[in-house]
Amino acid sequence: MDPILFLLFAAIAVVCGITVVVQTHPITSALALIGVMGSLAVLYLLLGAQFIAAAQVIVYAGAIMVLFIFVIMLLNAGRERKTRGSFLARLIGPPLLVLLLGVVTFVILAVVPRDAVVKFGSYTGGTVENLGRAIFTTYLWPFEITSVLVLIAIVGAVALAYKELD
Amino acid sequence: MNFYLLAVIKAAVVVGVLMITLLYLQWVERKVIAHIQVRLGPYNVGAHGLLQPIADTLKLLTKEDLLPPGVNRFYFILAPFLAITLSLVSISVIPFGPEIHIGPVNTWLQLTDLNIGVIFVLAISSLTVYGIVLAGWSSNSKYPLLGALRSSAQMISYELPLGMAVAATLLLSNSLSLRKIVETQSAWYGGFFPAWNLFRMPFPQVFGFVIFVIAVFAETNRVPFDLPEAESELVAGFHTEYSSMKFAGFFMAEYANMVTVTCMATALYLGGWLPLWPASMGSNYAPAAAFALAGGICIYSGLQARKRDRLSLSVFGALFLLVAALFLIPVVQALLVPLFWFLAKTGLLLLLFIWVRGTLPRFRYDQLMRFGWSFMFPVAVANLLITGLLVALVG
Amino acid sequence: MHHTSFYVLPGMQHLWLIPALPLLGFLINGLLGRRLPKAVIHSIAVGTVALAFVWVLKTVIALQPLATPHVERYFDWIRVGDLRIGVDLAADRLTAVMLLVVTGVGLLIHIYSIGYMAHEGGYYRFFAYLNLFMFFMLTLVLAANYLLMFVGWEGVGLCSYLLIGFWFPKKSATNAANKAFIVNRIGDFGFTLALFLLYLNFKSLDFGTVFSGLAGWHTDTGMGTLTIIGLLLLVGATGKSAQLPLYVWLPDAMEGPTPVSALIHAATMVTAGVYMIARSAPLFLKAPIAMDWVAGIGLATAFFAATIGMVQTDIKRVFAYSTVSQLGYMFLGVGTGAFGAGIFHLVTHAFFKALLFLGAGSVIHALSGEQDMRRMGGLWKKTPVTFGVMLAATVAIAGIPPFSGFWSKDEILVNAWQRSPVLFWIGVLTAAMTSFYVFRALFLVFFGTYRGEAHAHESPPVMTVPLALLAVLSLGGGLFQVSKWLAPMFPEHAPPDSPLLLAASISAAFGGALVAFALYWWRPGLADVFARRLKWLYVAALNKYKVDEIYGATVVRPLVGTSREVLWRGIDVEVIDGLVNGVGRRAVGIGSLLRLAQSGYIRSYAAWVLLGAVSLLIALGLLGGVR
Amino acid sequence: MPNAVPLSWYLALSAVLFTLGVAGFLFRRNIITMFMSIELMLNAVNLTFVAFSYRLKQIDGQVFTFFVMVVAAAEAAVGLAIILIVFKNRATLQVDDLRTMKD
Repeated sequence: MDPILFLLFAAIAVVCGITVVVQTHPITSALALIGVMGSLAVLYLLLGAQFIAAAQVIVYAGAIMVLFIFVIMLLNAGRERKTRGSFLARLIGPPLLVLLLGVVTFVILAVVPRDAVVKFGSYTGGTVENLGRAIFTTYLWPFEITSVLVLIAIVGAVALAYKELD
Repeated sequence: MNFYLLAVIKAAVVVGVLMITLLYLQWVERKVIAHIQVRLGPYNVGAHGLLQPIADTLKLLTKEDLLPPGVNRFYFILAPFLAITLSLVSISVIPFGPEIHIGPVNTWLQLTDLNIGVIFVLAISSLTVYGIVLAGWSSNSKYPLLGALRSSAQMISYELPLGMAVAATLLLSNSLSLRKIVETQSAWYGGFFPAWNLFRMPFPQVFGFVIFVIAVFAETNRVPFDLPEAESELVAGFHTEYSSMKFAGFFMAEYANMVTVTCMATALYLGGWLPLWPASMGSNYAPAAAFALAGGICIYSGLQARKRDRLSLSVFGALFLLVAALFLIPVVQALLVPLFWFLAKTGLLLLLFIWVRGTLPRFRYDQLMRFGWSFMFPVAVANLLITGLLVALVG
Repeated sequence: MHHTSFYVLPGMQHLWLIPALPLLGFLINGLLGRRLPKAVIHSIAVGTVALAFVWVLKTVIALQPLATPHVERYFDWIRVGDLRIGVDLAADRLTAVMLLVVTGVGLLIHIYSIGYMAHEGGYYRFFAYLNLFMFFMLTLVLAANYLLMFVGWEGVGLCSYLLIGFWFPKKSATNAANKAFIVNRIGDFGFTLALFLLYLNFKSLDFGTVFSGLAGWHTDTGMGTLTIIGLLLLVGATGKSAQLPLYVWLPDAMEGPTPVSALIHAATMVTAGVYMIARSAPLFLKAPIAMDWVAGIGLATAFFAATIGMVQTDIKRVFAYSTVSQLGYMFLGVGTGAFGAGIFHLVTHAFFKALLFLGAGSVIHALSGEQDMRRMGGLWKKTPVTFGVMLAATVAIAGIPPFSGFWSKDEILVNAWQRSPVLFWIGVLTAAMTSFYVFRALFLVFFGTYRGEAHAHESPPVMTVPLALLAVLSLGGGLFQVSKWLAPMFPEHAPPDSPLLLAASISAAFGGALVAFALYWWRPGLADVFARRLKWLYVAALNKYKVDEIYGATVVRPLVGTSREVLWRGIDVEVIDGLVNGVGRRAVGIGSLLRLAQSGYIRSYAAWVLLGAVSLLIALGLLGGVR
Repeated sequence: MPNAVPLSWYLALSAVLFTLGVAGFLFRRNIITMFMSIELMLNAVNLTFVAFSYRLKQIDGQVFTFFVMVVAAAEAAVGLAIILIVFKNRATLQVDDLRTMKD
């Protein structure tokens, strides 16, 4: 059962990911990205991270991507023009990407032990209780500081938006 | 009995019931509003227009499914499906009743119980905005676009107070699984008063409940928050360009959302399937009594109704009495009483929705936003803080 | 590492509070003072010092009899290799004496300043500096190792600089401040070298460790090393305590407000050198040559400064040279192994010299800024209280029995006699001169006819009350048996006080007083006669033997010259600027090349980043960690 | 078919997604799409975090994912606001048009 689920959603994720990259229309990319996020959420469930899965949907799909779509709709962003800038990116981009993927895969294969397998349900530590405990004890300071960061982001966004308005 | 088979059966039952409910919810709404406005409402298609919904459905099915020029075909078609799917998904974690035993089978009256059920529902409801946004955007027409922007803004704004209110109940019930949340409300104060989260010590969630209800009114784009489809200014909002079955899709989605949120409210605040007073005080006979009463009323009003209604009303009366009798059978009682309570509570909430629609005028958009941000949100936060404080101190 | 954490000894006394309190005052006044009303400012400043004083009393009482040092380790300050410098405070009998003097006299002077500075600008600045000084001085005294002591040492130097230049609009004030600072730096250089040597030889700077380590030092080489260390410490001490040849900054330091002169340049800071030598007594006892140098320099300074003091006309300068001379006395004491006596004299001197300065301040205040004694006179009617306290201070410093100065000075002299009669007789002569110039000042200021025109008036009680208290201390200070109390710490060879010596010192005191009486009261004309007869000597002394000019010619000008010609014109302009400009030019050249890479396309930059990331990955993944 | 998935598959998946994200950033010309590519990379990294948290049976990885989400949210808010302004001033979303620093 596990491999089927994994392969299914991994396939969805990869296909959507490719769509994000190849599609020239922002909306399509955005929706494809939502697809990636959704399938990742399922994978998180398989990895026993229920809360993160839910948070993935709420935060990424429910909030961040909504923002993106808002902006796309607001600016009515159409298909992108074919501009011929950045010769360099097109020159060294592809080989580098291949190299990147190759190296990382190699490292993964080299480092991760063969016997390391993921079995659905064999680890269910990702409960809200555990996560909450970790966040409010071990990671209390980072958490608080993050709240400050978010506040700053809010203020910054509002300030910029005001300027955008008038 | 096979797990999958059981699951399939349960799913089939739930979806079937839900679909019928959706159909007849519209009928009920039309009737109730009609009577609020001193009209008869649907009357001619079947007795008291009971077949009206089916007629409507057939009409929508047979209408031409036209695709306006210049729309973004893919998303235009995707949108309604997205909407209805998302609105149906979250019903799967709603607990309709306790564990029941039919012969060898022991099962819960619930499709599945996630230990993050509440968050799951919130997550899904945070996605419902996409259906609307896509519909509005892909229609490539200004009213839908405005309607979509409005409704999504509105949904996002009201999701915060919603989440806050829900969080407060979680503090009381100390779990995210809807089933457990209901079970934690099963106590009785003084042996007779229900310990639902609505009345739960140390801090009864009265405010939370009110906030929740108002917020879901906005979430479901219902009156008085139905600006997205404010016909006076936006024609029909995001689904202006839609027709036939796709339009029906949005329609169903809206009602499905209503059902879902009322079920949520029931489970979170009104003790789900738990009775209003303990079984020791004969709450098991409440359904029988209720149906008997309804049957009595029907027959009585049938007796001095006009000729045409005389028959139908008394037939209904008879049916109700039959159901009442059914509820007196111990086995059936054991199975259906919790279900009765759940549906009764949900039904009352749905009636509230309809009643409000028949009563209140529509907000202006800025009023809506100001209300959401500068009243609902602070109150919800305060409610959450007080609850947390009291739970920490007392609990 | 028990002492890495703030751990509590049995009977923790929280010594850290003592310096911490004035620091608090400094922070409050320094940060907020500009906005605070004067009342708040001085109540904070005085309050913190008063609390510190109370805490000192409590601690000293609690630690009775304080036979062994009470050390409190708070946390590690420096920890490099085997070098460990902790922020450790220690209290023993010597510290207790110093603490009482510093906080006690400091408190009185703080109170006095309220009146004295009432009409000055920068009120909060003044009190902030004073508090800061108290903090550093107490750190210096309480430190349990040489480096922490050095911190206080430098800190008080800084505060002295700030306060001398308190009226910075006056050029002379800033010059004096710079002079004090620079001269002190020379001394500190010696101190620093001493610290290095100490660490090299003892692998630690803790007093305890160093002194216990001394036990193993008998060999001549060891003696040599110790002598060098002692001499270097002495250099530091001469700087801080204004001894020959580095005394020149102290007279100029009188540019600062009078309370500063009293607190820093009479009672406390300048005695730091004496304290430091007494603190290092075990080391000096093993380095007799260094001891002799201490005694010699002390005596020379005492005599030399006294001669200058006899002819000065600026009242504050008189007392400044008197301070130098008295400090010389203390050096003589500690140099002759009479550490107890030296500290004893330090204490009494703190009393009467602070009193002298404050009294002088009161006079100056009364005459609204007049400092020249030739333009004073007959003030005893106008300012009776001031006159009374000045009289008390005078008899105390002049060594008239039974007042405080007599006892401490007598002890030092007796010990000097032990070492050699020569020291003794010079000391007696100095004592006579001391008595002479203080009485001269007294007569010039308070008797005869008033020669100025400013309208004199008595100072407010906020100034006179501290004066009165100090007067009591100056008169009765001899009752404190300081040297007896310190006896357990130092191998005190309490010598028999022979009547001859007693008579000598007493007669010296009265002799000086009589001469002054004769020259400035009985026959005022005589002074000028003497001055004309011994013109060369008089002029030389009046011009302070032109020491400043000599230093200027021999040290300062060459230094400035070389700096300007070689360092500035040569190295700075040619080499450094050349280098900098060269680098700049190169940068421009390289930049013009790099500019080609700046296409302005974000995605190109991203590509570069990717290139870097991938190469890094390859480096890490293939060459590095994996397998 | 074994009823378990090698951990390396998850990591490989995240590697693929990450590479896709980089590719998107390199080859797309629309600021918003590039921004979304960044989000894609973040998600890929999150996957590795969660996978390792599974492997080590420790919650910390998920905590990091949580933080990454928060930061991503903040970043999206500000970034999109900036994009709005850029569009307001330049009336374009094409990155290649935005090179005033160069000329």
